[in-house]
Amino acid sequence: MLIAQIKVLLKESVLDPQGQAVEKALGTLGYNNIEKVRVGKYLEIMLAENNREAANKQVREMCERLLINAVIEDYTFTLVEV
Amino acid sequence: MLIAQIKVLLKESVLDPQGQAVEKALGTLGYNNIEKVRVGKYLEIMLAENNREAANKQVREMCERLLINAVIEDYTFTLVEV
Amino acid sequence: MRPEDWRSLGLKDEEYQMITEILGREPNYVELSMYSVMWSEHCSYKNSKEVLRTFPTKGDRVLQGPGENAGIIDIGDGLAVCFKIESHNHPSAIEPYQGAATGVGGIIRDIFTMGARPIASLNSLRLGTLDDPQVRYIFKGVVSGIAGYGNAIGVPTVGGEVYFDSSYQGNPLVNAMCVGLLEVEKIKLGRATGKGNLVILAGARTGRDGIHGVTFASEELSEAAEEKSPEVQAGDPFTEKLLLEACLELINNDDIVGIQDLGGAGLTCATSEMASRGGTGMEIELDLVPCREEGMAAYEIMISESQERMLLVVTPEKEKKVHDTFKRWGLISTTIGHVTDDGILRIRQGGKVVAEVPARSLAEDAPVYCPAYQEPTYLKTSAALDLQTLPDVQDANQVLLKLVSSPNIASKEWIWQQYDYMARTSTVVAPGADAAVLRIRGTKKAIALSTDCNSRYVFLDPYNGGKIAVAEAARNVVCSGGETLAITNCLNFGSPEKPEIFWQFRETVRGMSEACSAFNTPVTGGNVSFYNETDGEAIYPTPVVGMVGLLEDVERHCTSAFKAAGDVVVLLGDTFDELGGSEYLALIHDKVQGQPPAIDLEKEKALHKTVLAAIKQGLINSAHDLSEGGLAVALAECCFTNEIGAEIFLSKQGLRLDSLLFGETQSRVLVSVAADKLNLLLELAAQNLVPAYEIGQTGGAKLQITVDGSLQINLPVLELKKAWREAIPCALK
Amino acid sequence: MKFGVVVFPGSNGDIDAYHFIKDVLAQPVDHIWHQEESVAGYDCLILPGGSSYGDYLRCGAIARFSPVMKAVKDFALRGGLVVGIGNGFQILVEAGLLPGALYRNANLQFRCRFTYLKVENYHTPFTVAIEHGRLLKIPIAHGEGNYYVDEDTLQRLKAKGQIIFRYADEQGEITAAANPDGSVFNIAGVCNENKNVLGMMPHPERAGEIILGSDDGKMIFDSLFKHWEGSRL
Ligand SMILES: Nc1ncnc2c1ncn2[C@@H]1O[C@H](COP(=O)(O)OP(=O)(O)O)[C@@H](O)[C@H]1O
Ligand SMILES: [Mg+2]
Repeated sequence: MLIAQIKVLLKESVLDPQGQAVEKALGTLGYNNIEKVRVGKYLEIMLAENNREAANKQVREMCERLLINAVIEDYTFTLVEV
Repeated sequence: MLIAQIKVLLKESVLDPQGQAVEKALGTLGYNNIEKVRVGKYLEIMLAENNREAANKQVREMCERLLINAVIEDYTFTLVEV
Repeated sequence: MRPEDWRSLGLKDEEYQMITEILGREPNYVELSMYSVMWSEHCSYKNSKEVLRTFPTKGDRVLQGPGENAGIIDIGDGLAVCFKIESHNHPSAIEPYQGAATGVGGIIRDIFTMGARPIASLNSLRLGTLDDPQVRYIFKGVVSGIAGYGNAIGVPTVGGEVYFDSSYQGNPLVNAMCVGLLEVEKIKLGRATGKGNLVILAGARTGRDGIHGVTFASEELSEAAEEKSPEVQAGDPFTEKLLLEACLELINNDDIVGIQDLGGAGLTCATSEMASRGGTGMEIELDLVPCREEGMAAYEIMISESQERMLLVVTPEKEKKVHDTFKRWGLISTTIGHVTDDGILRIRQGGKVVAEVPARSLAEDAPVYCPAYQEPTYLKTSAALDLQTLPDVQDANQVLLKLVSSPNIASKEWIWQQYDYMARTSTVVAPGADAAVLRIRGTKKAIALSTDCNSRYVFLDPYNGGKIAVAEAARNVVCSGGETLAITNCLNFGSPEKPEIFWQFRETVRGMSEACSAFNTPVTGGNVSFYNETDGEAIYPTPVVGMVGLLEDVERHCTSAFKAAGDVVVLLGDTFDELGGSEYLALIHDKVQGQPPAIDLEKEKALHKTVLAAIKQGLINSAHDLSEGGLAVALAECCFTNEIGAEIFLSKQGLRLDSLLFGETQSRVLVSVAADKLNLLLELAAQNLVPAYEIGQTGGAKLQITVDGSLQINLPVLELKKAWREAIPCALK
Repeated sequence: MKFGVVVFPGSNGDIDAYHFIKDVLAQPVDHIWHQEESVAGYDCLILPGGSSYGDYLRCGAIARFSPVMKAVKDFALRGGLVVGIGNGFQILVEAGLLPGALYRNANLQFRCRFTYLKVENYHTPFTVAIEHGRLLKIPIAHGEGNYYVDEDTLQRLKAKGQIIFRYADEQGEITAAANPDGSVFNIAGVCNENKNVLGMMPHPERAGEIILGSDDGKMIFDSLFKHWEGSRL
């Protein structure tokens, strides 16, 4: 069994209003060392699959077909054994 | 400079309708080895801070004060140097 | 069983005794859990039942009064309106978004359970003051939770109310109301009848939601419970939308015998209530219940409060069709048992009977208490307000600006612009008016909806405050052109075990009942929420009234906005020196004191009659009731929508200036009328013995109020409007 | 002109679109269940507003895999008229039938209110009957209507006349304050290069009767009728 941990963020070129809002809120709370905040999505997908290569390929495919929108989002993922 | 990469998921026992919907959708797309999908939030916070210990403490505090609601969410994070 | 076992489940020793008498033996843990949730105040109304019985509940139009999942009233044309309000206060305090969202989801289920299609939602909110970051967090979360659920499911949120007061600082109130429409013939009841009929559970899987809540902090369990922190219910509007469509389809096709949603006390409540109402019993097989987590214990499955589930009773012939329908809507449905004729609710798990109790004893036989009551001591001091010691207004402009920027009076647009109030394309009068108006497609009719309660009045005088809550809701409906039909209500109070609180409760209900009788608006249902306290300090008693009215002709609806320059402004109703409990007194003089304004129900009725007739006859161009902030604020509000000013001339006639401008005397409505119809209006008022005062004219870009020759208020409408519109968004920045 | 309103699980604007076409426009209309594999016999398809699949993951992301979407795609590629409203627009974008992406409103809140739309191109099946210079008063109701395209695509959309509606103020000025969701270039509606597929966040079916505040939404459909009559000559 493998878990794909997928991190999705808006592309750098796309305005991230949530990130900005959190950045501002943290500032208000007195944290003054915050350089930048980005807010995105995190998915964990548990796969009945032991072959890392196959899993790699499948996760990439699932991301591109459904999980992310390539017009605005970038993603990275890691596979963790369970 | 450190980047805190924060992964937030709903607690195991809290209903995750998004995760369920994605799980079902992946099934419909023909992926039949999907055991479970969970959908949460991902945040990247860039800190003007080099001391890992201080950063650790700060991130934990920010999570608990603002970023997550401990009643329904769990989080983990890692610090990455830039 | 040891005393700790039942006590930790919230059962009293005598209650445990009653259970052993009912069963003729000691209950096991599953049974004890079932009794504890069904006999909790929330499900059994054991403390409030006797008092609630005093509400008038009958009327020509009442098709379903209290006792079912929601009330139903006849609106003619073979159609009926189904409605109910419910609280979700404590969940919203812990997790504002999910708490409010599941509150909306729960009340929507109560409506479609009856066979009605939900057509509108309203919400009544009470929060602490906005200078507290925690309050801002709760406020934002609650509003987005209501929006998140209601918008996704496609039920427009068309109105509501919100007040900010420190009495709610630690204990916000979130009351959600839903209104549905149905054909009179299609009413469905939550009844399990017919031995051998099947019991089907449909919708979401059952999880551990809401189990380790307040009633379930048992001592032995607490170690385990700490590891599994208390479980919050999360809403899934998508599943609910599918469930709604599937259930309405089944009801429309007459495929089911009975149906009930699963809410508080989950499966225990739905099975025992349905069996009890049907005079039957049920056998349920827990191994068949689809669970979200593995290894759920019997008591957990029986009391789980997982959302988006329905229980149906169907004949064996229809079983397949029912399952097929759910499947087509992408939902799980499972036959989990059958109806019996022995009146026993029998629960099996793993081949063993794990609970076996009379269904009726759970649903109906909870003890009924008549808690002690005693007039609160605070009333002795709060009533004393010596107007002599209170300086009268110096700068009325400043006071008016301050009042319109008070979050209690300021525009609530920040809230309702987040709600999809236009879904279903029937919203004729949107939020921002006195009452929302929704047309009923296929007829000329419309319904008017309003929720109201000034809890400061109720605090200062529960009896009169209760009356005023009903009267104000009625007045709002009337100002929209609606004839008042019936109410639902949500009674939010502190602990009923405190005599002073219970006194508030009794007095409030007495006042409300009188008003309901006077207006012929029976109570068709509602909800009681006790124990709203923080650190032993109760909230203001808050009996929220949800009023439903009917317009025979949707074209004859009315709004509060001035429509044209040159209209005559007429004030209906007299004004007295009544500043007690007013927003003015609280905001400018920092006092919550005095007697709230008096209310004469006969005068109020005469006013309603006059305003309704004037709207129906097309005499008036606008109507707006006077509430918080009094005459000056009401005038300002009439100016805002179309940015039309007014020039007003008043005379003190022995009143204080602040009473005249900002006092909250009841039974007053401000109307605007074209000059050529003025006489007709005045005649109509005279016929009904309603005092009518011509006080000025609409027009210009300013609101000017001259009192006995001296210009007291002189402000550009735009300046006032800006202050009014920006107050809440600014407070949230 | 025969309309089909596609119903996805979770759709709720289907009821409003259906009512609008049937009762206000007095045209024949059917619901089309998301599992249908054919859309034969329809002259125009409406992808309605409102929360298909609960708007989970991304609005429109899951609905676009519904069986019916293959037929919708074929229909569109053959030049059939398709209008996506709100969630329908999101589905068309996710399905690649329209350029760009729609994401979270810049103000992070759901917005329900009337907007004023400036028509950018009168030479499309959706706008031919609209009086030049006329602003359309049509409401929005969305939380994820923030339209995004990169700079190159924006230039291409402009050059090809694919931008159909832009948010303006009541006077017709394109201002930041009139932009309810942060959309690039105040874009409220776009069409494909071929001009037979329109996606718009505002809801014309909610602006069909004066009693609801506006009947400007009819103008888009009047255009469709005019275009359709013309194309049949
Ligand atoms: N929580 C809310 N949800 C929806 N609409 C609200 C809410 N609070 C206030 N409103 C709307 O704002 C308007 C003004 O509310 P309020 O000041 O309470 O009116 P009134 O004094 O006439 O009862 C009403 O139309 C009401 O429906
Ligand atoms: Mg009012």
